[in-house]
Amino acid sequence: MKWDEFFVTGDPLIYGADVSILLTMVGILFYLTKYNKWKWLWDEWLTTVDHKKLGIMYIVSAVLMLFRGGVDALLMRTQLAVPDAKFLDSQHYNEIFTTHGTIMIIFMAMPFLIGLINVVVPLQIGARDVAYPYLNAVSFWTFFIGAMLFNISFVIGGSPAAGWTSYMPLASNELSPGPGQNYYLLGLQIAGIGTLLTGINFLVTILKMRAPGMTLFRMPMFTWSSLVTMVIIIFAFPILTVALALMTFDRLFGSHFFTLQGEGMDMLWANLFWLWGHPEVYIVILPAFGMFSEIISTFSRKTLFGYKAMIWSMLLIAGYSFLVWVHHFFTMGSGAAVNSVFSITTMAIGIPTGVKIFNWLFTMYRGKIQFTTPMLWSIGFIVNFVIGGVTGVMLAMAAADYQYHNTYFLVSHFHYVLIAGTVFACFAGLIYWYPKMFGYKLNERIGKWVFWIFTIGFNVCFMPQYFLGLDGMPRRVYTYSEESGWGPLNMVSTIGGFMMGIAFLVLVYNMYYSFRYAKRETTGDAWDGRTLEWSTPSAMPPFYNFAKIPEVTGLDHFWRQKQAGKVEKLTAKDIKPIHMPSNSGVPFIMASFFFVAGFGMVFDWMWMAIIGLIGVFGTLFYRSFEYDDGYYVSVEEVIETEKISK
Amino acid sequence: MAKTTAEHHGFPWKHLIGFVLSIVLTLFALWVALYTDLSVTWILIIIFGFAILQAALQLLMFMHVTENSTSSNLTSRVQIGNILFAAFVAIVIVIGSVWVLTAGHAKHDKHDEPKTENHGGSHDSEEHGSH
Amino acid sequence: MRRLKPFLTFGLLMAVFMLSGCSDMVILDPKGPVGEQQKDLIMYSIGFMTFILIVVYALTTFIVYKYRDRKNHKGYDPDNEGSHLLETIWWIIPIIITIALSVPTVKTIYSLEGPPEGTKDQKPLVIHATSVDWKWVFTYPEQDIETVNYLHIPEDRPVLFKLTSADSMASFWIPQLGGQKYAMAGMETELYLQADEQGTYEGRNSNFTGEGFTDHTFDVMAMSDDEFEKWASDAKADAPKLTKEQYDKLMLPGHVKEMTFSSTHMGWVDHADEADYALNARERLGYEPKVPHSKAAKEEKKKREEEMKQEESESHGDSHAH
Amino acid sequence: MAHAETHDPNTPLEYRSEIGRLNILGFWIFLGAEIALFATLFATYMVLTPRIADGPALGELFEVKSLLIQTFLLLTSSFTCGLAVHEMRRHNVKGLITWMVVTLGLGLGFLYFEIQEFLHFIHEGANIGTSAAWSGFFVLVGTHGAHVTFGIFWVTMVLIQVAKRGLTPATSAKVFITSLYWHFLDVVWIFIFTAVYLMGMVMHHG
Ligand code: HEA
Ligand code: HEA
Ligand code: CUA
Ligand SMILES: [Cu+2]
Repeated sequence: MKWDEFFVTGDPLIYGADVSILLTMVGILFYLTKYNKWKWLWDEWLTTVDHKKLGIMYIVSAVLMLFRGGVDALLMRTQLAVPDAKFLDSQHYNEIFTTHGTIMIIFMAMPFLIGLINVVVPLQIGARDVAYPYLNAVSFWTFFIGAMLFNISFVIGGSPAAGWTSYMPLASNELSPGPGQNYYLLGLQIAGIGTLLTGINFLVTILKMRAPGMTLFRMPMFTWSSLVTMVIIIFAFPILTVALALMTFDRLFGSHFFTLQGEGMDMLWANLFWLWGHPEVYIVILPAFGMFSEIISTFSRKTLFGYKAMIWSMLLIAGYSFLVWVHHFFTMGSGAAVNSVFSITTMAIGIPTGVKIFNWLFTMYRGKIQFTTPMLWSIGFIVNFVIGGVTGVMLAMAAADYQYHNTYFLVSHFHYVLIAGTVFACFAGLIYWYPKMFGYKLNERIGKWVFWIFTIGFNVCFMPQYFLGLDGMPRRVYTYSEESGWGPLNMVSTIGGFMMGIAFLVLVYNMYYSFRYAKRETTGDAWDGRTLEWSTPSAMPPFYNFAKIPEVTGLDHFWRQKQAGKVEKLTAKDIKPIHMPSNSGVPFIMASFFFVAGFGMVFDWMWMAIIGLIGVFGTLFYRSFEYDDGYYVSVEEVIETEKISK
Repeated sequence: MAKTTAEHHGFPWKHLIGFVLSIVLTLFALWVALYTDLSVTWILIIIFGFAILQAALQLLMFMHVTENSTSSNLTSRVQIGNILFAAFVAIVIVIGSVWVLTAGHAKHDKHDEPKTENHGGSHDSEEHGSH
Repeated sequence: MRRLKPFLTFGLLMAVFMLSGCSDMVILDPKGPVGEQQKDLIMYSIGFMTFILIVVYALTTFIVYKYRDRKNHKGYDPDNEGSHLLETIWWIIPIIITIALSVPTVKTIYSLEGPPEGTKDQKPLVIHATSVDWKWVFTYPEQDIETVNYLHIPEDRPVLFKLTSADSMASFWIPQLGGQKYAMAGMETELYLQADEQGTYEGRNSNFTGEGFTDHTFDVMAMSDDEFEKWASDAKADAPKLTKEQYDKLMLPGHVKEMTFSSTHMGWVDHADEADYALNARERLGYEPKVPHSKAAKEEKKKREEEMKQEESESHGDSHAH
Repeated sequence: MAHAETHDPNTPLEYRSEIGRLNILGFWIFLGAEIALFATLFATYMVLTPRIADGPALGELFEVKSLLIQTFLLLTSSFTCGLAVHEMRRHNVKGLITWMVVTLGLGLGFLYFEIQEFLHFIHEGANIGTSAAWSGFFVLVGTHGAHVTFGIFWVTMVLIQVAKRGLTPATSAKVFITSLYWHFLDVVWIFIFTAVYLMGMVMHHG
């Protein structure tokens, strides 16, 4: 390994990144030291097992990743704005769309949703924490370390450049030499472990930790959607784990799963990738559906329409999600029978999705609709997502897909579903539950500006791409000629992209503005909500969530109690000592060893990989011998926290 | 249904029966596979049938898949549902992959055609007729 | 409803685009029966999708407008939990639409597996198309000629492409003639296309293959049968023979100009049989893949660009006339 | 977190604590994920079997004797592991530890023969890099072997804890979970036995 292969050199953008990373790090270290925050950081954050704090850390990381992925996007859009642009060269462009796609889906959308699930679901089901709080910390830290490992590829060793789909044999040693592709493999692998653990953790949490009286069919829709998502995660992520491992073997240990030599089969990678990849896109849309259900019901001041149908349609989507993966490679020549079957199964997903759309609309019907920002995002979702959805159905028609495949028509489809679905939901959910996390609302007026700028920018950016696709513009080209005639629409698209960037900046400003000026909430019920998370007396629930575990008598229990004027007041005699899990530094340390192992593998330094793995197993065994039964919060402390007068 | 400790005070009949059955099934499968003249299709059907039987045996006799805590019967439904869904996914993955990666390619995948002069492969076409 | 105006505007905009811009967009302007079938299917589906969008937008507009929170709010019914009738409707109608979309889809899928209906009695012209990073090698086995980066085909006659690749997975696509199919090393896929009009069409690899992917393109010239025969026999007579050395050089990643040969590479390799031929050829030629961003890679890139320039200046007055 | 303890004397120890119950359920779900993981490896193997390049065919090298030894060792270990849990439910720590040690011994025996077999294959010119088919074989069977290896370490550690702390709701839940893991590896082996070895031999000879 030569130094010029270790540090990425020769590009002002990268030097800029080097410098800014260095400055940020120095800045953070300086701040922590100067204000004596090291202990605070360790005690309050690095070792926490509190689902709310882990959730917030997930969300903060996700917003950072949205920024990173967004900068990538804007760089791409800049390059594509005019024909024959020289802003980025081919290799650079390839790296950027690869990291853009990977980061947005794996390190932005998933953690954003998982973060919100972390914060909200235990509260919604009236639990004090998740089933395995320690494991939850392991999940977060492995995700975080995976993301960091992936991100340093930008300055050390070079980024992957084979697309987020990393098709073989392009991604093999012979055609993509160097550490770039290894970063992809190891970063995703490590983060994937965390995701799988999250899946198990929350499935058990939702099944077993519900407050008394909350039967399955009394669970809030966001909790339901999380449950279904977790099932998909549990069965889809192992497929990714294997696929990544096999490619890692091909690259590092000379096996021939997908290679050109040894009769490896490139199609097998595509097959395995999409066996995971398609369920993955439903993993990032179902929690979004759940959030919209909550928000639309809350701000229509009305029960969700067709509660049971909402659940069954979701279960159907989850089942179907494992039966459609081939629609990503209709053009591979598997024959008419295969393509017909998968065309039909794919189109069939439109049916339960449509049911959901109409149920949302009829939740608003005969309601009393309040146009808060979360509600605006939700209505915006319905209007824009259907465009992505119906074009998805167009793609599902295999014979027509031969023409759409690999074009901007497809690019536009998935941005319409991913942004108008997932990203809108992340924004809506963030704003909706912001007071739960931080004790004050984001400013509504600025928030509406963000909504309008973003939504208009979004359409300006991606609507033209449908037409570019129909005009034959392929995806993943770094430039195009003047004669192609694609220039004007691309320019429009770029303008839209920058509008989204501006909206993002305004959102960040809103966070700052509201932090400074927003009125602090005095109750736990900022929006006149319906579900248990709003029933805590303080705006931000204490670390044990509920001084007394609520008893649930029906759907929208809290709302009905409020309607009946029967909200129980907590009294001192209700309070018993509360058992809570202890903090632990082991997850963080274990994840750090994962980093060492991953970094070693990326550069094929096996000694380092082995040290890292020994560390990982060491922490695992250490934990096995640790019998930590947590601790009890005394009645006095609870009374004090809850400010109950005796 | 919850298993109770009471049932466990006696001789472990269930385990023994499970063990003997698994040995018998294993040997029988081996015999069918290697020492009978059945067609390949039948052999495959029989040995996979046995494998599934044996897996079920392990799950029921040794792993107590239907067992749970006394407090809720949701748990055993979840355990069984989980295994059944896993089986569904497993079947989709295995059969789906094989189907998708061999169907349609039959007419053009060179791995199936008789050897040509310059073809490096050394296998003959009978070996993977399903391809 | 003021708040929804932008959305409606976009819907309208889209409709206008659809109606006016259609004929300009290559996929909706096919020049052969395959693309024609696909265009028909696309237009058919757009009809349904437009209907769905109209229904959803109309409902949204109506509901959001009517039930917005305001003074003298009427019709508020907070406990309305659902309606069997309505829910049945929106299970059934999408099912019907899905069936209506499935039938022609399956028909077209099956029909595209063979030669076009109108010309299926004709013997198709067979062309082997081999993708190599980042060029296309076309072999005409009957004519015993080979071209690089351009195609000549007769009009009104089905062409059966046998696709394969020497290295990365590529996708063979001539948008105006019809949809694409993957070309993969170690196997062969088949694609029928046909041109009904003379002219030059753009073809390309549309599946990402790394650094040179953007320029992985070729031109297709559809001509009359006679012209085609003449071109083929001229090529056979005048063009140089393809040597193994020359072919191996083609296996190196990079771009080359258009070329014509009076013999084919089929004699010594079929990439559908030998997936690692190109890798071995690269090894024989001492080529080593370079880590991107490394000094070596940058030097190689510079060298390649210079070679390209040189070749371009040499290639004026190229062997084949368009 | 609620810590409802169940004190019904008929409830097995491992189900008496909330944590025990949660962990057992969680582990079952984890096994669901493991099924998907192995299914992916099986799919890979099945698709790649004809692709032997210049190497030997799969069935060509398989040997009935070695296969039977491995299979019986593992089947028996699954049985003894079941006996260990049976003893645990009779609160017989010694019986539990004895049978678990036997299980570990059988597991080690299995590994020994598996490694011997791998070495034999490598000697015959079939390793992970020989062909796609052999890559599929080594990674599928090797992943199972790695699971067994991990299982041996894990069971050992849990036994140490039982020896130190006796049978408590916490330790017995751990024993029970490791036993599930061990039985599960047996289930996977049954499919390896069938889909890899028997099928390989049938296809090669039949
Ligand atoms: C959040 C993510 C998300 C979601 C929800 C979806 C949803 C859908 N997707 Fe999409 N898709 C992606 C993310 C997503 N997709 C990504 C990332 C890719 C590309 C990856 C890559 O290659 O890089 C992709 C690619 C992709 C392809 C591959 C195309 C190709 O490569 O050539 C196809 C093909 O069938 C497809 C189809 C669909 C369908 C049918 C749905 C359906 O679920 C949509 C259902 C919704 C509706 C239909 C609208 C509402 C319904 C009604 C109003 C009822 C009436 C409607 C009917 C009866 C039709 N998608
Ligand atoms: C959740 C997923 C997600 C999200 C949110 C996005 C968001 C965006 N995407 Fe992305 N995209 C993908 C998932 C996603 N994308 C995937 C999976 C691919 C396929 C990759 C592949 O082919 O492998 C893809 C590919 C892709 C392409 C195709 C590239 C190609 O094929 O050549 C394009 C092109 O326009 C694009 C554009 C955008 C834009 C403009 C946004 C905007 O929404 C972004 C908005 C911007 C911000 C929110 C950040 C704001 C930043 C600033 C304010 C800082 C300003 C700084 C500077 C100006 C330097 N994306
Ligand atoms: Cu593709 Cu065989
Ligand atoms: Cu999909």
